[in-house]
Amino acid sequence: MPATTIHRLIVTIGFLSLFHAAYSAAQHRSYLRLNELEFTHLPSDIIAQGIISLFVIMYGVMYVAGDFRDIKASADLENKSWESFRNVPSFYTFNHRGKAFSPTYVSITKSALDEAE
Amino acid sequence: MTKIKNDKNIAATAYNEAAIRNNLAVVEYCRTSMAALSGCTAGLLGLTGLNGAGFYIFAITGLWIMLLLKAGPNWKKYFISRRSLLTNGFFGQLFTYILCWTFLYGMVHVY
Amino acid sequence: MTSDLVVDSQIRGWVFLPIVVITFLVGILRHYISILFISQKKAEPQQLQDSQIIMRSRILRENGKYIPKSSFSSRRQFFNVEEGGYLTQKRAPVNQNMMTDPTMITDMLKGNITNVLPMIIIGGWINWMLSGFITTKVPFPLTLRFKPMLQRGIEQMHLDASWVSSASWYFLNVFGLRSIYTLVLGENNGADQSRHMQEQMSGAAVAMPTDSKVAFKSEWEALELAEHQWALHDIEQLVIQKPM
Amino acid sequence: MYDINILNVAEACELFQKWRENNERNSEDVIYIWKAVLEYNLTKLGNDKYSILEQVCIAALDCYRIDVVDFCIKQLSYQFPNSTRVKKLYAMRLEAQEQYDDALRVLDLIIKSDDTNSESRKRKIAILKAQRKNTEAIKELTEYLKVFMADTEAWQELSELYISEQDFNKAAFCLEELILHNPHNHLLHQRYADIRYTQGGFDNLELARAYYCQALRLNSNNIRALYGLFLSASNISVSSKCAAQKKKENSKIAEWAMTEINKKYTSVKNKNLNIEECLAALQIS
Repeated sequence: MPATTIHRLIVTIGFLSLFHAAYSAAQHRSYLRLNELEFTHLPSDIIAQGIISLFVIMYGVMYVAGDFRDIKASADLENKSWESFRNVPSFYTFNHRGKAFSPTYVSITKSALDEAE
Repeated sequence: MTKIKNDKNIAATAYNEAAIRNNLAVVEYCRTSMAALSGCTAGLLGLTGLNGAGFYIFAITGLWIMLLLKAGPNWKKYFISRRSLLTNGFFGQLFTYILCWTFLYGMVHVY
Repeated sequence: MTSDLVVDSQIRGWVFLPIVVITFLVGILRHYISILFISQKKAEPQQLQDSQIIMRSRILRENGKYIPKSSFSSRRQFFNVEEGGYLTQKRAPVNQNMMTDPTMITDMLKGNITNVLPMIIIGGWINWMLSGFITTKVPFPLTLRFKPMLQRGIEQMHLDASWVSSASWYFLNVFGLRSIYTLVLGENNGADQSRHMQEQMSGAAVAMPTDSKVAFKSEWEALELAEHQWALHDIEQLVIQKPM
Repeated sequence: MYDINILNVAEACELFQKWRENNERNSEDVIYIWKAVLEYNLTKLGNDKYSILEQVCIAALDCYRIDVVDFCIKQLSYQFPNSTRVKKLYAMRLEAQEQYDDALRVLDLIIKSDDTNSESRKRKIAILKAQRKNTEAIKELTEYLKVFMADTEAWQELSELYISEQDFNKAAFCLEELILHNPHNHLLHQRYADIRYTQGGFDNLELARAYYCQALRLNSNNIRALYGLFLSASNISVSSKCAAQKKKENSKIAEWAMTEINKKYTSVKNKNLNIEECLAALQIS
């Protein structure tokens, strides 16, 4: 499954949620400090939010990171034909008969014929 | 008979280098992200000492499970070994984890 | 816990966070600057040929089992024959002295400009502007041995070892953000100096840094010793027996 | 697979990338998609823009659409004014218009400025090929391969040139080189076996049989290798040099290959085809 905008959206939402949890935790700490209370542990909702958003982000990141490829050596050769494998771009030549089909191609002999007429 | 066996081994180890590298890069990316993010979370939760180390192990194991879930039942298609997926780079990302942990801990709990 | 020491929260906004942001942004900046400065290294054809000879000979050793024996030995002959074989040819000694080659010097200079200079400037600037603060505390206990590492710039005997000074925080960031750069910028980025050096050393088509004579000699030996075992010996039986 | 008539920009980019990676020629389709989808969405292409432009440019050369070629070269040279790669494209444009001397002049300039520019050296060889000077092309290519020994593309091209000159021994040598570089590619093994089979003779047929088998082991769907296996094995079994024991083995192999071929054909449900007849038609005698 390729990475989609949905996965990016998931990552973004996760980050926002994580940031919110961090902000809440900081607020909680300053609240405790102002009231001169001893810190024992965070409220459970913040803990839950932190851990859940961690895994939400990781879920998104795993898809953003990319797909796995088959490591069997023959996997991506299985469906290849000799014709496309034999095709070497560095050695393309262009003076084949196909170019007569081009709308911009004017054959020399044809124009010579036209002139002769 | 030994020769045939030998041949079979050769066939079994015929892997596509580029694909292996691609998979490792994906896993590495996930692992680095996981280290950074779990470090942030650990700092956020205000874990200290051994709790933090335990959280790192928890996070890496969680990532391993998630990777296996993503690979699906035929993980053999993508990875040579399931265990090396868990153990490789276990300590490599520890520093990233500690940095993020310290950072978020400082941001949230120290001040 | 933290109750023994209360840190002014102004430090968070003006020292702690800026250090992280500055080191991160400088790393990103360095990445783009090094892209600007990157110079296409021109390899001499001779060096290129040498490296490709080595590569081909190595491949012959590794995958020689897939070609018939006669082909293998003719190739080995071609590489290793006494007179005029590729691996035995006489070669004028290469005097690749670092200092005589002007392009080397400019390359080194460029490397220094992008790598060392920002380190010095930013490090010095941070030392000057932001030193002397206690910034944070590592969330785990540490022994006294770590004190000089983590508390550079504050000489306090009685302070617990897990407190971190601003200068040390900067250095922690310089080294620790490396993997974050790989996340943000992708592999092989210019922000990471150590990786940058590695990249120069390896690379397939890049000219070999060392004297090719030595490499040829060892490759020659390895190829002499290589034994040919045809992998396709009983292949027919294998294929037929295998249920398709 | 996509229907090339209804693509959006992202899909077209993806398809182009796939074709680039697999070296698929598909020049006409490239031009078609370019005209239909991409030409007016240049800004949306992002990072792929320039590689797509290069791809389209080469495809346009292939289809002799000089208008498209000029557009691409203009875009590219605007972005990379001194790039040798763009200059090479310009040389290819001259080449497509059959102005070979001018093209060679441009390529020589590139090589002069950069000794190790393998791409333009290959273009020079391609020009020789286009001029139907195969023997010169072979000579140049061997010179090239003395320096760039690890260039598999060049080895492949050399083998094709040798085949067109019917110098099968040398073509087989090139194929061996390719197999060394890429030992798990069934197509190479099959090709090598093809060449050996074409050469004929008892030893070569045995080699061909072994390599057809290897190709089959790497990819059991290689039908050409199955046919090849059948032909080589049955030829060996009727050969006079063959010992009785071997004859039996080989006819067993041939039989096996034929049943496999039969199985393959029945699975695609082409009932009317008589495999034995087809195989008899393929037989060399």
